[in-house]
Amino acid sequence: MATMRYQQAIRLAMTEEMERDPNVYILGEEVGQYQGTYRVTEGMLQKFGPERVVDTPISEIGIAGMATGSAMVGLRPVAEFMTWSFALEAMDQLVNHAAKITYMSGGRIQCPVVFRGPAGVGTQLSAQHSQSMESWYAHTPGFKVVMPAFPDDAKGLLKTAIRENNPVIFMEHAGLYGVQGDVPDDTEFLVPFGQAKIRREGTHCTLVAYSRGVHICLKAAEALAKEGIECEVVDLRTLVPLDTETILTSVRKTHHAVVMHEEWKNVGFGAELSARIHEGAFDDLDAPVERVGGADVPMPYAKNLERAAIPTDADVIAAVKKTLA
Amino acid sequence: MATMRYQQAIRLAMTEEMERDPNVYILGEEVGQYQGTYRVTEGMLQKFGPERVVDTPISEIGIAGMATGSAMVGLRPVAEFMTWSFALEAMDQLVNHAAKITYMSGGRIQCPVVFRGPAGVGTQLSAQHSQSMESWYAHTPGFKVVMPAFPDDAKGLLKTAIRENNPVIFMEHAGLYGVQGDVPDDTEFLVPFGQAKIRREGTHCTLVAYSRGVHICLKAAEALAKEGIECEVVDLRTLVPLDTETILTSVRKTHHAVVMHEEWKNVGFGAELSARIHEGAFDDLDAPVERVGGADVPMPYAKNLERAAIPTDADVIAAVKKTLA
Amino acid sequence: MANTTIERSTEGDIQHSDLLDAYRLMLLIRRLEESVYKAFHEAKIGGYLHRYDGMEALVAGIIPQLNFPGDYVLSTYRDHAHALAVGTPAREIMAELMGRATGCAAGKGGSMHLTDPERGFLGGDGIVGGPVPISLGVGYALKYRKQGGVCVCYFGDGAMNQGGVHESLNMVGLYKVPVLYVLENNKYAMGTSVERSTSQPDFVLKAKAHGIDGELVDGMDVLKVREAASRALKHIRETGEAYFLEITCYRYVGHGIGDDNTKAWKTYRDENEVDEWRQRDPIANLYRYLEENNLITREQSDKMDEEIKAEVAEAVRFADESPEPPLDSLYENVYS
Amino acid sequence: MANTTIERSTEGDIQHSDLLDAYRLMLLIRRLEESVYKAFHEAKIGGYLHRYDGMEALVAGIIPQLNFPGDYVLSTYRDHAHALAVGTPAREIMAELMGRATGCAAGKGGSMHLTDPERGFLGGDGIVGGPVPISLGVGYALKYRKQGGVCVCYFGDGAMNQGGVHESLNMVGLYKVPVLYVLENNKYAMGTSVERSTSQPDFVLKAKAHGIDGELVDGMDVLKVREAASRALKHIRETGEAYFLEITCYRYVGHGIGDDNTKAWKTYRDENEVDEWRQRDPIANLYRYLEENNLITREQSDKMDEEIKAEVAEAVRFADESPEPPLDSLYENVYS
Ligand SMILES: Cc1ncc(C[n+]2csc(CCOP(=O)(O)OP(=O)(O)O)c2C)c(N)n1
Ligand SMILES: Cc1ncc(C[n+]2csc(CCOP(=O)(O)OP(=O)(O)O)c2C)c(N)n1
Ligand SMILES: [Mg+2]
Ligand SMILES: [Mg+2]
Repeated sequence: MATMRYQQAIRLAMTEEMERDPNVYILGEEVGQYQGTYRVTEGMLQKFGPERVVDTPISEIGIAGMATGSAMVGLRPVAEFMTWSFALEAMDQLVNHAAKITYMSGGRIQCPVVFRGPAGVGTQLSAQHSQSMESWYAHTPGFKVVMPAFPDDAKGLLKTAIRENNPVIFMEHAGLYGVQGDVPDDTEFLVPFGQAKIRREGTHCTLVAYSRGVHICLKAAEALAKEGIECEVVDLRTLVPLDTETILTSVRKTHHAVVMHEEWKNVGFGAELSARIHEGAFDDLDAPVERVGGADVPMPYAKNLERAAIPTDADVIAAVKKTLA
Repeated sequence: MATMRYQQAIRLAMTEEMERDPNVYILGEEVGQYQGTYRVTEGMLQKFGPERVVDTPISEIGIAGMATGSAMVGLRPVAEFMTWSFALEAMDQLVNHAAKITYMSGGRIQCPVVFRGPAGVGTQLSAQHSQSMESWYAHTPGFKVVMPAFPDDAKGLLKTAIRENNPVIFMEHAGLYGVQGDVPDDTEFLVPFGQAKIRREGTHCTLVAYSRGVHICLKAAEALAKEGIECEVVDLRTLVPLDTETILTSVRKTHHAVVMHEEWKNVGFGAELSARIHEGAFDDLDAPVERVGGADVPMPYAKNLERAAIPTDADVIAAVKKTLA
Repeated sequence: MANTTIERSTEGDIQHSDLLDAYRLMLLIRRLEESVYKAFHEAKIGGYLHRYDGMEALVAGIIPQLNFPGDYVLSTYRDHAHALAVGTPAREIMAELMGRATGCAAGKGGSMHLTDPERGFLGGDGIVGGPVPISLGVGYALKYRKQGGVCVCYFGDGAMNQGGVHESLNMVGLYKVPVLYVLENNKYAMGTSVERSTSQPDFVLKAKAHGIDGELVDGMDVLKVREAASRALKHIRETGEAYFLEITCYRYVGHGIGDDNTKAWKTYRDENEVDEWRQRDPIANLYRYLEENNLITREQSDKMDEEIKAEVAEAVRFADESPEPPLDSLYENVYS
Repeated sequence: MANTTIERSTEGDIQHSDLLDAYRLMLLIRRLEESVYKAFHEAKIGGYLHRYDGMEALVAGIIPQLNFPGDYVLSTYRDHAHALAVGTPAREIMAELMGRATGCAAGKGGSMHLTDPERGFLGGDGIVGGPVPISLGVGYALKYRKQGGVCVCYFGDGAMNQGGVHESLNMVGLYKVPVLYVLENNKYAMGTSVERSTSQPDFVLKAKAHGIDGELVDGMDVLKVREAASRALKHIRETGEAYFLEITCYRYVGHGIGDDNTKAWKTYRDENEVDEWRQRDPIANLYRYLEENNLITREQSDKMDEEIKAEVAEAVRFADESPEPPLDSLYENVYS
């Protein structure tokens, strides 16, 4: 066990997997010589050389195609998008190629590729750089979608992702890169997909979140606990596959639920969570599921507006109180 | 009033608006000389000439950028995607440019552009050509999203779209192009956005749908009526803005709801509908909202598999019976 | 167009048997497409369908020179010929087109997604330009593995206007990966002629702008294609660097089954144009050459044709008798 | 690079006042960027921030030749200079950078999205390559309206590897629309040199492959830029056809505020390289020329500099004192 940052845990996962399996390589803009835009890949070019740590031009379609094509013939690429906003350029290669090739080939071609990089909001990057769109990827059959909240999960889930024989959307949060945590040294430490984790037990209300949302919910839960309201915080870890059972089990206990994320609220992943909870625990619910999400606006630049657009612990607290009222 | 096909109604809307406003022009692959892949633009090149009916190369980014850029300086382009699947190529221009320019400029630049074309499933076009992704667009603030089910709406909504000062995602259904209906001749016939239409009244269950889903729900409703189950069918017409009030009013009457669409069920638009109905009419519901959607798989080619992947009236009937049980 | 076509060489290293094989393959492609057309109109096949009639030399002059396993082929939705050329049995192709469990993609892919990875065929692709970014990855893997091998990537003249193609060509040039590009310049993308879709129609220059060398080849003459490809492949295998062949050809039929009649044609081409190109038919061309060189007689050719027709008929029978995919396979293969 | 730079002409139609204006504009750009840097480190500005230091001639040699209203400018996220050049007051720029209601985008855009449509500036763009597809549309609108006008579209060397740029250049060539492309070749895209990002570094050839003529220009000399742009604009206005200027220059500072220190630089460039380019500073260059020709004295220049510094200081004060956008504006402007 070692204490390290979320960002270092990601690097460690890639490093261990590259040492284990010569088919694993990484590619992306500024991942090599520049040492990574967010320093996630720092030192890796020096360690593994330019064939396994490939600096690319600013060509997201090329990056996605290179990763997908090399995965189709047996390599295990880990492609970094400098931020997930730029993956919009590559949507055809991602959705119409990577996600579908296995199905279209009747199962004859595998596509073991990981697309990773930072997403998220919160540092005045304004509209074109502040968004995550996990709901888009979760909507698309063929992808597995992973969004870790803590360093240990970042490591264990990324290692699982790299060993997966399917395309994985691995969304990090730039705002979590500095978060510290204990991370197992074990090179076989793998966190399975499809298993949510209860981050805090509680009896009054279930909070469902992922990525930075988990931290926001934990903060809200602590504040609420001071008022005697005990929230159970479910960290999904993977959106696809989704651990509906853990969510429903919790809701059947608490009879109330708030689902929360930073992406736009309208038609966001929270809608799916809300629908599933109602479908699976309707009779157990004392009130409708509350959704907390980002304001449905392109992200504004001004600090005060940005702050108002991003959901906070205060929003979660208000939602909990509303559902318990 | 004239009887015409959905596809002709779309052509009529464009023709009338081009006659009315010299700033309106159309562009896209094969819209001119070839007379339109689905013949939607037949005869328009001959009528309006090559500056207003622009054949483009197979360059979706270029098409989206051309439309967006010309709209930013006052033209009113109607850009056709040969099918919405190919819009995946242009996602950056659509989402990070067209949808956001007004906000990013603090309201100083308008972007009156319509993106239209066929979407939908059902004729063995297999995985890369059978999808619609309306939930992606509805998730993205800045877009209005329109999906007509009948010829009169196709005309009236498209005319409204062309006069809109915002980017409009106008999704047609290739499977509806041949549907006949009465269409007002009036060149000022405009169908407003954000007003759902009750296509059939009923008291036992509310069916919420759009595009071809409305036809499927009407068929299901007729079959159910024979068993004494009266369904109210709500045709949303526009997904953004969404007429939540009409849906909730109906559900408060029927106490049951089934939401239905052809796109993938997981994290689809039905999740948003389900969430909203539960949020707004929880105490009025006798059972959780049922969702009917496409199978969460890339569309298979084989006829029997494709049939199994697409929701039918039988699926709607089963969902209604389940919610009423 | 600035580039000149290569001259037909005096035999060189092409074996007579290679020529007969190429003849047989081109005939097989033609007959399969004809029978596919028939099957479509008997409602045995659905969806989109794109035939290769007139373009056979682009496949027959190149793919037989590859080594499987080791080399790879990527193509577009117009992919029946490529599958036949790598050795996918006609019956597995026909079964796929008819959506049967015995199809080469288990009935899930259909015409645009024929696949035979064991034979080196990584599939057709329904997205214009789509195979080119993939070819960059396949080429990169070949380079990474250092075990030799070339990826041959086919795409159309219309695809050259896709941004992803340019991104990928630049990267292919940058990383120096072993890909042979075959631009199937059949003059049209659906109803749009090359002149109406590109401002500068010398495609080889476009490749050169991305640091990839190339040349223009006459695709109505399989010997010329074969020779250019042979040199290109040798170059790629020796240097590890990509090469670009713009091969002119012509599609006799409509773009797809949807415009496969002269009424639709008339919006964008003259029937005379089709006839003129048919005069230069690559199969007839090769037949004449073989006959002149006493490598084939009319009887032998007819006999070969009969065999091929029987093979294709048997493929149709096989497909007809094959079962549809089991319904519970709907949810299989979404994930590996 | 195959192209030769143009020779400095003996004055021609450039007025002395134009040169003094260009000098003033370049100085204003430099001073604004310096003060922006300071304000960032005082935490008055957030987000990303990209400075134009060293590249001033690309703006000062071109934009003053445009006519507003009528012409348009599009640029990248490195857009402060472009806004200044069209005439956006420094205070509206500074207020935007500080996220104030008085900013030229009402505080919603920030550094990467300065906008001033009334003055012809259609905005910066945070997406690499993003302005180029937009320029096709703006150019098309100008052609459509038949009222003259040119769109000048700036983009970076790294952007040339974006597919959308190639799609758009081809269409610009095809439709013949009046756009002047200015490729700001400052040698790097973040930490990636041109040599490491493109397999064939003659960008003019890439434009020519899409049927757009162009030339290479030395961007450290505003007179050369001005002259090349003048000819190019004349050509575009006369023929309606696009033109492409690859202008070499150098960014003295880091890519953005994030790597604005020598530690990050060291991963991709040598400090000597920066110093060498600084020797060719476009502002100092022009000063020398003006002095040699008795058009300016040191005192006049110093006085001008003082005025500019005062203007910039006043811009900071204005921004500082301006209110934040009202909270209820959050939901405004999502739709018009
Ligand atoms: C990205 C994308 N846009 C549009 C289409 C529709 N489409 C299919 S084939 C085709 C024409 C392609 O022409 P070309 O590349 O010349 O190949 P050919 O059909 O002539 O073999 C078009 C426009 C598509 N499949 N993908
Ligand atoms: C599509 C896209 N990919 C990546 C980025 C991140 N990014 C911002 S600027 C930049 C470098 C661009 O270099 P260049 O085009 O040469 O312009 P310069 O910064 O040198 O002016 C990168 C990679 C982006 N903004 N958009
Ligand atoms: Mg073609
Ligand atoms: Mg640069």
